[in-house]
Amino acid sequence: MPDTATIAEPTTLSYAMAVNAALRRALAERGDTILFGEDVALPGGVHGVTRRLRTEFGERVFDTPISESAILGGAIGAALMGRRPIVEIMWADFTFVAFDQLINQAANVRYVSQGRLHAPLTVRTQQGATPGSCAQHSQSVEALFAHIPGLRVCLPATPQDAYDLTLAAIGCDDPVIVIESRALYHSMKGPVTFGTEWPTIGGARTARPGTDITVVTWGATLHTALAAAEALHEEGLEAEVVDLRWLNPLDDRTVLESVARTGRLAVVHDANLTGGFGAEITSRVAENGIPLLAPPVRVGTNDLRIPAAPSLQGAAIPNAATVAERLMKACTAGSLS
Amino acid sequence: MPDTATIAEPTTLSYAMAVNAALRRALAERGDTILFGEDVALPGGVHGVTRRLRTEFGERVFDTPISESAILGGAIGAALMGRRPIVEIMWADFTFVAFDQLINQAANVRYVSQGRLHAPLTVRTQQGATPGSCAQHSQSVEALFAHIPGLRVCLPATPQDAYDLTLAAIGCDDPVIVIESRALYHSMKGPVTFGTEWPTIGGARTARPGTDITVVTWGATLHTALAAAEALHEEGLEAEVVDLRWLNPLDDRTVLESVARTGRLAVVHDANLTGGFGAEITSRVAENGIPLLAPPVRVGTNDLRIPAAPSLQGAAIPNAATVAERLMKACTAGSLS
Amino acid sequence: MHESDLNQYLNELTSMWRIRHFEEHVAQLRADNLIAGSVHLCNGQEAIYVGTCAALDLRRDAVFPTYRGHGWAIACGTPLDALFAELLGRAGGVNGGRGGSAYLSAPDHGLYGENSIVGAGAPIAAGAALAATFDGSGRITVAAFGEGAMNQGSVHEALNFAAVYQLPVLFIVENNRYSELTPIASMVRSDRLYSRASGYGMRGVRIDGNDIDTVRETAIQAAAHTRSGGGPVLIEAMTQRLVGHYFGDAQLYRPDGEVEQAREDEPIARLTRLLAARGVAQAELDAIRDAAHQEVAEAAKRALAAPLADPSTIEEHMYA
Amino acid sequence: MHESDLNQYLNELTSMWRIRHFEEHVAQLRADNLIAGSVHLCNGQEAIYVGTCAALDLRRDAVFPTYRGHGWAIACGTPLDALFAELLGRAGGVNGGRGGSAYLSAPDHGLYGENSIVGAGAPIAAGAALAATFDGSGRITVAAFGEGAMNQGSVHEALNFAAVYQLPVLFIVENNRYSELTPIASMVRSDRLYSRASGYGMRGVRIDGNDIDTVRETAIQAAAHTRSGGGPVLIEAMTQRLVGHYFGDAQLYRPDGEVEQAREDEPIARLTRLLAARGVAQAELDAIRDAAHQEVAEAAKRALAAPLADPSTIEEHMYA
Ligand SMILES: Cc1ncc(C[n+]2csc(CCOP(=O)(O)OP(=O)(O)O)c2C)c(N)n1
Ligand SMILES: Cc1ncc(C[n+]2csc(CCOP(=O)(O)OP(=O)(O)O)c2C)c(N)n1
Ligand SMILES: [Mg+2]
Ligand SMILES: [Mg+2]
Repeated sequence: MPDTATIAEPTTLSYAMAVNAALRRALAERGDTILFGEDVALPGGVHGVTRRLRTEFGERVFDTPISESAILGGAIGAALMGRRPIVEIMWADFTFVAFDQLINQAANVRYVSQGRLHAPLTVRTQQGATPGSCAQHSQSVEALFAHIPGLRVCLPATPQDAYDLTLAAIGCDDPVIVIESRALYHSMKGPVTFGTEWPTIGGARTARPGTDITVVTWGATLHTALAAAEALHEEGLEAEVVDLRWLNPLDDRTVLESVARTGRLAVVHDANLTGGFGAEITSRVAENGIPLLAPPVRVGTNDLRIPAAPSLQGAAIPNAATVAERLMKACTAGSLS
Repeated sequence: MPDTATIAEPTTLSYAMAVNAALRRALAERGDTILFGEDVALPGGVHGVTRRLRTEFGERVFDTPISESAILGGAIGAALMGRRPIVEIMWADFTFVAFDQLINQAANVRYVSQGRLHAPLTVRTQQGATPGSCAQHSQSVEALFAHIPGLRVCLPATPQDAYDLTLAAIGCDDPVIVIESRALYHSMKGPVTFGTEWPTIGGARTARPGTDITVVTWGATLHTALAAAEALHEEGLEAEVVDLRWLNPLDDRTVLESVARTGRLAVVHDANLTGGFGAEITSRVAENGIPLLAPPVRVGTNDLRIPAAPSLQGAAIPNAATVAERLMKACTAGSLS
Repeated sequence: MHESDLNQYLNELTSMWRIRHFEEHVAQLRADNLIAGSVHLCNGQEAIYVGTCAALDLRRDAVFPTYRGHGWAIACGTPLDALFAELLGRAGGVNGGRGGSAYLSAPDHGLYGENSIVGAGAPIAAGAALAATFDGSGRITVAAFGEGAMNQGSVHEALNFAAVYQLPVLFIVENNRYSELTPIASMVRSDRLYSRASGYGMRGVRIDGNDIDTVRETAIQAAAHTRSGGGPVLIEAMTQRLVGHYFGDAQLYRPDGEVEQAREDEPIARLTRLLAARGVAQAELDAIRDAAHQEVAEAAKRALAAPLADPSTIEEHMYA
Repeated sequence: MHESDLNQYLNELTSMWRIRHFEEHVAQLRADNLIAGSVHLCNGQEAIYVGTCAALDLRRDAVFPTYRGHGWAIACGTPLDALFAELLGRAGGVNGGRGGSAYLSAPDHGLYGENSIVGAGAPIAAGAALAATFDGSGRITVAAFGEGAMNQGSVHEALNFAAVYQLPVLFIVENNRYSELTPIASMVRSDRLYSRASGYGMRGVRIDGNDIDTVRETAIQAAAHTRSGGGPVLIEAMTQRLVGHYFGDAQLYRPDGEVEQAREDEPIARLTRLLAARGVAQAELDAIRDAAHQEVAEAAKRALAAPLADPSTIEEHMYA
């Protein structure tokens, strides 16, 4: 692999290898980084995301016991002492065995110490359902993290963002949860420009411009939303698709500005609806008094556990067709008053 | 204490003793109940909520090691086998050391087994900030539970509800999280009618009727909202205060019906705003297309960690004065379009 | 050899073959993309399941394995059709396809559920044992998990919880040396995991988990001990998997020759050698293997012909 | 007695008195409602803090105690004014009043933070020790927690994590027999908690935590051992609290005579008796006590006169 830091021409990488390139750059350029987690070092990660890093960076990259509290607590302690740990929690569903270390520990460090201490750790994890994945390996749980003040949260949806957001997370002086997409790791390839600047956190991206409705989404669901927008286009409707990328910090200005133009709002996510982050987006638009031509729409999984069978998963989780149908209805729905 | 089950005249009880009366009745009438947790048996609970139950019910009430995963997992296992466990997690903040047992375990039992198994357990906990309570003992975290399909969630705000909702939770054949209020345990006394029926889950309550704005709230914040409504009343404005009581099942009909009448909506909670359950309420009203005279308002804690010093806590968390001010503004704000 | 002993061995051989063939069929179905997602096979660990279940009364006892639980399910007597159907996402699966390979249950057969969160089943099994101290059932429970799970907080809490109340639960550590792709030796400083038991005031033993006699006799003793109120027992059963952690694992982390050696030491080969040495005809041994194979193949065929889980049912059974 | 030994003892007596008087002042301030909320006092456990800190170099070492951490803070050298101010919710508190009694930190003095989640500080302390294996600092860390915390999953994970990487961390179990209102004997089957260490392949010892000599010498040895790469050490220091779990605890759960006996065995009384027996004049011992008292009283007075934390600052320091 070429020296990632000095290349300006885009390279085509899978989502997984884009994360790998970011980790490699961080380990190479920042001597304070260390990387650990279950199966991340010698095996190179169960999804291959961390491969070759152990070979290249030696003991700064190491495997751990199956002890998520020790992994996260260990990262916090090392961060307090000036390291910049990058840890992997293999599935977002597994964060719950050690949630305390994120909510009650990492999130409190800076505020409670009045900034005397800080905990610049990056927690990489991944989420979502894939055919056959069981109910304990399928949840989309970003809303839980996004409700915790003190934690930065992002969900890259493209190889470029997998690269940029990972670096931004590592560079951030606060704890950041990077929620990757298992479904995209090897299925999605795309151009990645490495750049020379170190990316910083925050900022939504308008993934597709449009005039008829604003569709807010994040993470792997972006691709569902884009496919639905394409279907709308064939019906003569132009959806503007906003990829939030970061739930914290939240770039609600991009959303508000877009909705003010289109007059319609839909939020699409894989997570279940009640208490999902879609509610936050809908609320921000409402409380800012942005006039809407029709009620806002949230598309997500109904409030269900996730079944393993592909036929059931397919019916539970939004797909391009069901999203397109909902968007179409939203575009043609009557005025509010 | 009199035999609680047969008395129709209201008795005056503290919030804590109302919970105690419900637990006592459940243990007396349902032989399948067992009750355990840290310090709940011989000491009668660190807040005295479970006092005398060990004496009365013997080994069905017992103290545990400081092992929240074992407590919750133990309750699930016992529930699978036909017991009806009632466990205490001393502070809601501590659920995070064992969150997996609620999210990935209890919540999945019925759905994944197609109803062949079920886990009728009740998790009692309490939350909120009280003067001096530290950042790890002060959070209001109901939104996290309310985002998990499979978990029922309630927050009693009065002694009567402390009694009724606790019984309803215990009687429910699914896992229920009862989030009590530490601040109310001994400070709030009120009439409790024991009744003869066993209460069932669900249902909001209109705690104060009004015509000018609908104020949706739950848990201890109800009293903040009622005090604010009283202040509004002195200004000639009538707020209708809806106490949700249950976030799951969510009685959104009562909310929608009220907002349709008042044309204005405010949600008030102690939890921090972003991703709080206020967003869900605001979204339900918006997506149902209920016409509003002014944008909806969410009042909560800004997205902060909770400081211990009373002077700081007072500034961070909504109180009657700050809520009244926000409600007043909401009542006088101009029309949406 | 007594006739009853011989029969027992032959039954055990049948059971182990049933599991082995099941797993081999699953591997093929997964390779053919008829099963979707991760599958964790237990080839080589069969003696643990068959030997332990000999000590259980599955009308009242309850077993809590992990994602690597097909062998437990079969040893408990779960019908093969319904198991295949579950993995194949069919309506007739033990959980109608909702559980899948890694999170299925069959409580009618004492299988109270696989668990795909490492360590999470241990406190649940302890709780099921706790229920037995109230309901007069005489139930004991089994919490089974891998050696890697011994470093998970919930297992620690479960062990102490069971010890303090002397709960009737057996903790079976299936020590197959690896946790996913990482050897246990790099995750603990002392690899005598059974020795942790004494710190909780609990019995702990390490046994040869590939020897059906040892597993069965240890389990019978331990079950009697715990059923009679003697408290929990931790059994560290040494074994090896003959396959990868999950289907598709290239196993680059395993030293040369390890799997070959494991094939010599695996429980079916060992029991087969023992029976041959004691005079059982090769033809009889082959017939047992082949009958199990046929039973499994037919079950798979029936499951494949059954209808997929019906998407219109997804809203059912969320709440009481 | 050598003069240097004598001086050391006298300094230790001063330090222990400083802690004791601090806690007694806190109790009074809490009783007067000048301090709000729960306070957890460490009266009777002072030798653990003073003895352990003798083994530390607080310019680089890091201590992670619990909510019962005032004694550690003082033994680390945190200024009393800023500690009182923190408990009193003053702007000049070590954390400007944000941490409070149960969750304060003073990293300038090696106090990387109390923790009010039982057991949660242990993996963090292990992580701080992990950093030392990369940064060349020679740092060791101390994770201190009560005996009840030994049943928490995170402590188990931290112990194994530290053992497997041979991290430079001391785990100090302050065994004061009770966890809140429940005796340890009812939460474990084997109460020899230090014996759990061997299961992790780690050194574990139980010591008399009320004997300043024993604590200091054990800590010095253990610190040298772990600092030189010998791996973590678990020290179970037996002690008793002279007061309730938190302020206001009526301690009905303690058997008659237990607290009276504890007053005989507590470390200040013991060191005072030892020094008196070795010929130190009662007047000198009294003077030490009184000087510490005065130092503490004056600090409290200054803190009480300082301004409260300023509500207009609450939005500061949420993020970088
Ligand atoms: C809490 C949690 N952490 C990590 C994982 C990912 N994971 C699945 S299996 C496994 C290895 C378990 O090893 P072991 O306990 O030895 O059991 P084996 O798979 O060898 O049977 C890991 C780390 C998980 N499922 N749950
Ligand atoms: C995870 C968690 N569970 C429960 C509590 C409540 N709690 C606070 S202190 C305490 C007792 C701890 O006992 P021990 O570890 O012996 O320490 P000691 O208080 O005696 O110093 C408990 C249960 C908590 N703070 N955190
Ligand atoms: Mg293993
Ligand atoms: Mg204690």
